[in-house]
Amino acid sequence: MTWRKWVLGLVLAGLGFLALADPVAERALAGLRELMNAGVIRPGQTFRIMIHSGQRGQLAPAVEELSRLTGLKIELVVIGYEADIYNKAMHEAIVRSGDYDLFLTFCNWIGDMAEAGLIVPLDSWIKKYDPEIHTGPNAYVKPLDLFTTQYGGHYYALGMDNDALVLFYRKDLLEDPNEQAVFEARYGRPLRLPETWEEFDLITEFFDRPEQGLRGAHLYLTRQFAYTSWAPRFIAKGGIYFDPLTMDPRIDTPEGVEALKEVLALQKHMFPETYTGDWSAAYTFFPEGKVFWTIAWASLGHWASDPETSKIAGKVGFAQLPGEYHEGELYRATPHVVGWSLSVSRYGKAPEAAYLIAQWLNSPSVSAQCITRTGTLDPFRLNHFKDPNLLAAYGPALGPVLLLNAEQSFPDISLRGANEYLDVLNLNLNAAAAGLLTPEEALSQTARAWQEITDRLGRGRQIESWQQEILRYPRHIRELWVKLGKVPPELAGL
Amino acid sequence: MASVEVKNVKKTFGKVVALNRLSFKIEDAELFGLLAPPGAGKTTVLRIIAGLERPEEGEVLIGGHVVNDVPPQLRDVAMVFEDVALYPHLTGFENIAYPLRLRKLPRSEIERRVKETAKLLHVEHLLGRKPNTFSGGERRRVAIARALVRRPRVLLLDQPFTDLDAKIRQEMTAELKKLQTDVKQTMVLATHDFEEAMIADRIAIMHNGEIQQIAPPREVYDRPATTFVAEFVGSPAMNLFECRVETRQGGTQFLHDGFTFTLIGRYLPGVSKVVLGIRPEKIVHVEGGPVRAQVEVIQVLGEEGIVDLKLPDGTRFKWLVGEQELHMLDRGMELPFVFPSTELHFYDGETGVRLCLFDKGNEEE
Amino acid sequence: MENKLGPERNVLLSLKGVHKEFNGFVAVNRIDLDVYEGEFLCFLGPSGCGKTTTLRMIAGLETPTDGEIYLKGQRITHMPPQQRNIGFVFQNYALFWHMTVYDNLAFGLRIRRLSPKEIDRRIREVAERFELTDVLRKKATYLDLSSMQRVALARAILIEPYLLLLDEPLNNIRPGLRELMRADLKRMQRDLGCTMIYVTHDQEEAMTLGDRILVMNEGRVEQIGSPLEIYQQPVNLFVAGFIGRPPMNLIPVQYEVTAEQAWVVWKGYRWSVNSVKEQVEKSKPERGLVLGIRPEHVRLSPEGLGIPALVEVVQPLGRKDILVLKIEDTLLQAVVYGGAKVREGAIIWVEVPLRDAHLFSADTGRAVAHGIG
Amino acid sequence: MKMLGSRRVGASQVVRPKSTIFWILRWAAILATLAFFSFPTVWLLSISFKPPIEWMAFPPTLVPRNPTFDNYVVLFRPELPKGTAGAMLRVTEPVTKSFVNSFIIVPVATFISVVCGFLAAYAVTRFRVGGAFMPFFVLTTRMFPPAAFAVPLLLYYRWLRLIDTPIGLIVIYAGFTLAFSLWMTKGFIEGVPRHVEEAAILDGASPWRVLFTITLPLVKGGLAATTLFVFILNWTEFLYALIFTSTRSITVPVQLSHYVGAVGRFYGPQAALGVVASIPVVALGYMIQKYLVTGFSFGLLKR
Amino acid sequence: MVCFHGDEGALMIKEKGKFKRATSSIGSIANLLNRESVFKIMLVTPMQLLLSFLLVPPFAIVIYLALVNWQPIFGSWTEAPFVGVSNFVRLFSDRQFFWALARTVVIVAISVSFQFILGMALALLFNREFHGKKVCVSVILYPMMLPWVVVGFIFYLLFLDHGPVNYVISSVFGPGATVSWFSSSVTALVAIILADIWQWTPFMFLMSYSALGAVPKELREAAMTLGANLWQIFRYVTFPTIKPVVLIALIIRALECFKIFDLIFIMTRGGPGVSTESMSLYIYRMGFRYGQLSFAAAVAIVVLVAISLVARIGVRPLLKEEL
Repeated sequence: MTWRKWVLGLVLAGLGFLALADPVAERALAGLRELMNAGVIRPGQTFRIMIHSGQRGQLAPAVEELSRLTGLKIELVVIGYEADIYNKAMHEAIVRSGDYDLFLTFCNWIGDMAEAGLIVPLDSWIKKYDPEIHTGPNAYVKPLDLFTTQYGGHYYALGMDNDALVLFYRKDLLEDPNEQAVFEARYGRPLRLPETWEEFDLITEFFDRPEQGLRGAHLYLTRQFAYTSWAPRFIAKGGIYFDPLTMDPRIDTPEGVEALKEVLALQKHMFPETYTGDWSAAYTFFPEGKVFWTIAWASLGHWASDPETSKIAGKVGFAQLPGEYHEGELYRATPHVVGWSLSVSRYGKAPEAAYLIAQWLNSPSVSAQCITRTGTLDPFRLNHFKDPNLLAAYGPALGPVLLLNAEQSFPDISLRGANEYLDVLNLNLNAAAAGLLTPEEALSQTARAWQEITDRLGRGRQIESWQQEILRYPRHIRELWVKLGKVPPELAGL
Repeated sequence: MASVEVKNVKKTFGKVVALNRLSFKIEDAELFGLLAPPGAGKTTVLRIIAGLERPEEGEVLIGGHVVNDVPPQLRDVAMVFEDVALYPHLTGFENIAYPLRLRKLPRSEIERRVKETAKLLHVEHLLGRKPNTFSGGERRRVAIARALVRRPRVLLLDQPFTDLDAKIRQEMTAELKKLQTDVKQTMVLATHDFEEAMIADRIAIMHNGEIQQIAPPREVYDRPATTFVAEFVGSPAMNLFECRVETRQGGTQFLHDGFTFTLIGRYLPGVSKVVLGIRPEKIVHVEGGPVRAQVEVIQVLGEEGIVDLKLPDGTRFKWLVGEQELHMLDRGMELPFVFPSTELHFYDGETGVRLCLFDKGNEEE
Repeated sequence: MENKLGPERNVLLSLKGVHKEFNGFVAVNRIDLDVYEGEFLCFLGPSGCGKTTTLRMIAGLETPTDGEIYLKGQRITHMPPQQRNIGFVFQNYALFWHMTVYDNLAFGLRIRRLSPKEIDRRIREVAERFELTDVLRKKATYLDLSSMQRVALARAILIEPYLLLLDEPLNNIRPGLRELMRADLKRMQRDLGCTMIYVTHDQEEAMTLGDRILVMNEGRVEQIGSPLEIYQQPVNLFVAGFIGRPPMNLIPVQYEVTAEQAWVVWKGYRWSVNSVKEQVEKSKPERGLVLGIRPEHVRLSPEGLGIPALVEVVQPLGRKDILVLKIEDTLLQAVVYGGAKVREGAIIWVEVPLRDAHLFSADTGRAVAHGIG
Repeated sequence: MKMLGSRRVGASQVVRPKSTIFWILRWAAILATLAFFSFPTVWLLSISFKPPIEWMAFPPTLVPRNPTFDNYVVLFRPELPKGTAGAMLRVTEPVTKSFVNSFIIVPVATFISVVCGFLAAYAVTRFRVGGAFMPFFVLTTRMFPPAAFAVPLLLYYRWLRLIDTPIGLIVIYAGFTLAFSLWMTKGFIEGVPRHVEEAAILDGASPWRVLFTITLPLVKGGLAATTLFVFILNWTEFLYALIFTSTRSITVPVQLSHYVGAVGRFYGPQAALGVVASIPVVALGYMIQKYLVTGFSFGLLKR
Repeated sequence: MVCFHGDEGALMIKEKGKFKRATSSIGSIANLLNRESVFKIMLVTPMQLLLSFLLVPPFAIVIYLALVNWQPIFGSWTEAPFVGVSNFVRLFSDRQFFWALARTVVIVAISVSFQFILGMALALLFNREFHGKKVCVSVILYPMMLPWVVVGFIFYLLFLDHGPVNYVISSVFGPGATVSWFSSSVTALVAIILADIWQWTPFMFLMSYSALGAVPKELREAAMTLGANLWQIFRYVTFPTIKPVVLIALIIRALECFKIFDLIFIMTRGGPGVSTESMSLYIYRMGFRYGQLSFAAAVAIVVLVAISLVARIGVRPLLKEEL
């Protein structure tokens, strides 16, 4: 009798400690226990989470811990190519095998997944278990909550990532007085962190020294992510993907073509892997010191700052992406690309339990632990930026930059059919990068394909969704659009 | 042992009539020869008796019972195929024992019978080996042993000695004859080599799916029933001449482009065209003979020789001569010959059927 | 074109000590041979005796390990077959089965770049002779064996070779037809007057076809001679046993000399060999002799005369019967003509006419004497 | 008689030295061939033994400077190696499961395919069942592009709840290799003399007995070749496996694609997995090499 | 003397007694299993079951799918709207489809003809005995047995910008001559085709080699004695003889190569752009990446019909001739 009390006491103390540390995780565990008591789930039951191979290292220990805590068997199912996750998830929509309980996917796919009936809205559960998700010191970094959790006015996912891109540069080179002097002599302006893309291009050119084994930049022009190099320039120039009223594509506009030409002009200062390889090429070249700067996800900072994986640890600088001046005002646009988020399968054994698992993983403390480990998930909650371990891993300088970037980040296309829209865009940009299409052709072909997709999916509904989506763009972008007459003020939500 | 009867059996392959209402009866314990050129349907007959083919019409009787609907497994007929068809993966012993094993005989019994049969066919030394190590003759023996070991009601031999070389063939044929006398087994021997068939008790000669003659071998040789048989049986083959016949006072005149002669006192009533046959060994070279021919080619066969002769009209025929005469011959010589009347064979010019000579012509009256 | 046998004729081909080994196995053992123009020479021997290898060396399809080959006095030992102009008819005819008969025939001529007109003329001419006119447009695959043989022959002849080599061309043909084709071949050779070397393992074929026969065994030449020579005076046991069907009966006998009389003794029977005593003595007869008697020479004799024998098998062949006789434990074959009325199981009496018998040394196998007494 | 070839006989003796040049050329060609066919795999092997620092080293070296077995170890124990490689490789998962799956799915599918194919080939060869149409039809199944056929199959399988089950893949594999099973065994069965079977029938054996005691032992070698060839086809199949598996029954090629597509450039472990995945099939391939010739000629060479 | 059940009754199934006992194992033949007609059917039944299980329902489904407009994001596929042939209309106005088709045909044409030439040349090279031939043949044959995915990966490694191929090029022609292989349609296709050639030349080699081995030596010798030189022998005798086998090999390779997926999937994923996308990848992208299963079904039907036609026109007469 007495030791039972002791054990109970210890458990309660442990839980109390957790509860103190993280009420979100505590509530998730309590919820799971309740469901178990209610017989909805039983100990030893298997829950499967579809993840990308890049996240296994981050999530595996957490999942093991949760299994230990709950007695459930939680498994990670690893998919090799990130694009395949969409296929696999959509298979599940068709197949309804019930094999998966949670999907960790690109946040812009939740629209498709929700429309396919694959995932369930989480509103009621969020209300029940995590009402203060968007408030308090542990809240999501704004405006990521909009990008990674919602579709059509409902919560469909819990964000697990912050994928606002960051400019990584070689601090040692940029701040080298010799270089600065030479630069100034050559271009008649100081060498500093660029404000505009024009400056960016000049510095790239300056530091491109193939004979020294150093290339100017590494910007993604790959089959999967080519748009990430084009979109920030396009948006910053005031471009908009679709006409808010007609849903006609607006990418083959002068802004779009100009943006693409700028990017393509940089190709001569980059390795061909920018468009022949995959996204991991940047994760290879930059830490090896082979490129001067690159624009990538925050996790690259993590890799590049880790002496174990990097030759340039300690020499990495972090910065905002450049922008464009409009009437004397600098407009920066940072793409938020990917943004892994957890959604709950409709066909799983116990969606509510699955939600709770997701909430536990997503909770401030657990997610901080996960992100501290090397992988592709990056800090997305405010508390992450105060977590000493995490900051140590990323280096103290990254945090503020990341927050800054996130603030002005804009989302990927997240409409119904987002995957197809983006893939078509990517493959045409990639083709343009390979010289197979001229910039004009690439964009106009994309535009044609987009029209066709829109028609197939139903123009009316798409217009409605797009108008919703416009509201997710950062305020200064919307202002720019209104200023340039791209969006009627009443639709800009200003 | 059993008798076999084939009644009105018809078989066609596509449009080709392989067997045209064939009938014959094989007596119990008889060695029956089925002689025909390749492709004449011998194998089909055997396969129909064995049950491997179904006749379209007609009946097959074994031991007096109609077996048309009895599957081959139940007919208890054994067959030695042209290509031997030993089971290549089994040893000599297992090959011979296979039919016995199927009948679930006791082990000791199987062993006894296999040994016994192997001894009979002189293949004891092959029992432990696989067929690919056997010589051609050995394969035949084992195949026959396998067929005999269960004492089938009928043993069918389909050209069992074809591809053996001449020496072994002759040996095996002689042995088969001896075996048959010893075991008194109903056997059907199909072959296209008349020398092989001659060991049979009776021979049936087939041509174009029909039977031309059924008779003991000597009779087949001495009195071939049709021109086909006449040409087919014997080596070198019988010489055949197409002649016009004119019945004359006191005899029959044979008119050939190359010769003309008259048989006195013998008549062939009712025909105007005959085929005259004479075996090469029966031709006699006599000064003043009515048939004159030129020596074309001389082929020496040791003790005797085959001489190709050419009649004035270009017709060629063969003459078999002994050693002595051979020496006197040379190419290009022209010699007179006589066809002895007792050795002549006559066939209807239209149908090829053997004709009888009469001592008295009908027209004489 | 009439050819006469005789040494006055020109030597067309000669082999000088030609030797061939395959990985240490001696296939052809130092053969010397002259082939005369217009001759029909048969290579006879059991399979594997080296006759085909010899033929292939003559054609240039194999290179001799040693020795030289001369064609028309020119050394051709290492000349490739393309340049020798020697025709070859293969055992399986080696027709180009994807071509028509016409194309088969034209092959060699087209290689020689003759004008199509000339090719056509020659083919028509040869086709006429070989009775192939009707099948010229047929694919070679669909021919019957006898036509195939004729095509193969015609194809070889069309290139007008110095020498025509034939490798068992009648092997696959059924007995009746074989005799016809044999005669055709012989006649044709006579008419064309071409020189032919013909390889066969069938002694009857060799006997009927060859002007001369070369008997080979285990890579060696056993005997060269005219068919009758080889039949009547075989030089050794091998040739004796190989020539003649059914084969010669070979009976081991003892040699005894009593009071100036020489005898061979077998199972209590004895035959005088006085007439050939000299030759016999030379062959060291104490090691034993072999008496050879051809079945066709074994005579039936009236009851009580000669040797009693049990008739084991009567194998009728039409005009003659082969008897398998058992004398004590020895089997003896005899050929009787004219349908003798002999029954199986009967006892008959036979005699062995020594005039036709042969004697061989049991030791060396060499012939000692042909015809005794 | 005019001799056409006389001008040729007059030609000079064959020049022997020519053959020496031929000899050298021939061996040069043979060596080049060997190099062409072996280099890519040698490179794979080389990478699989290189530590991470050498994977992308330029200029590349054929022989690893610091050979290591780590790449192989991590395939089965990803948590084991420490250091840089270890850190990068933590994101991979052990390949054991996929090997277990492949070793269940592939043999079973192969067995079913060969049994069905063999029986059908026997019927086709001996009884002309289905005439000329059936074997041809079966061959056309081999021509369906998997990507095209997977579309309806996915819905069908979903209805049958066969997706991501070993049985589902087994049926697909067995079905789509049937063509090879049928055609290859057909070639071998045609090589069995009909008379041998008929002899057994006359000896009193039932059809099944003939099939199992006579025909089967005779085509044993060919059947082994077919089995192993189908095994190779199934072992290497990728697209169906990619589409029809997700968690439980992924096969080796799919696992391989996960590695190839995984985060970072894990060339070492990827190469190691490539090597490991190839070993069973290449080993089996050598066992059947002598039968491959007859098997692939579909019996066409016997005429 | 050996003798059993040799009496007359042995033939009569209806008769009881001795016969039945003596052949008890055979007696059961009378029942269904061993009757020839039943036996025949039982032989093909497993295959028919398997194939009809696998093929029939999907064929029904694919036709249904092609006639409706359905994507997973539209909800249940059974309620999808019927659209008639509009999927086909869209297909025939889709340039990417035709490009993919043309590209695949080009890949097949180049790849297979190189395989044919190389395979034939190798077969001729190895068509005589020499020491170590067996080992050489083994080395040539093994690429055929590797998983496609592995082959794709190997060639991906070889053709990387910093891979051995570029290293060889740069050390021979200088650093400027290196090619970024996967950066353009043509060079990427070259790499893919090279991989395919590498993997499947052994197959052509195997077929040609075994066919050559089966050509009777006498045919070539006959041509020799007729005066033909080596080229003439090959051109007029050897090649026509092995043509049927080579044709079959070519057709098999062409049909298999038409399905090419794994190599491209691993090496380029169809990129850059869609410039290396084969038919299979196109279908995969449309059907599985974009979820346009209806459209993919229409493509599938067109491809299946086209291939069956090609097979019927190209393969069947050949097979028939050989059967």
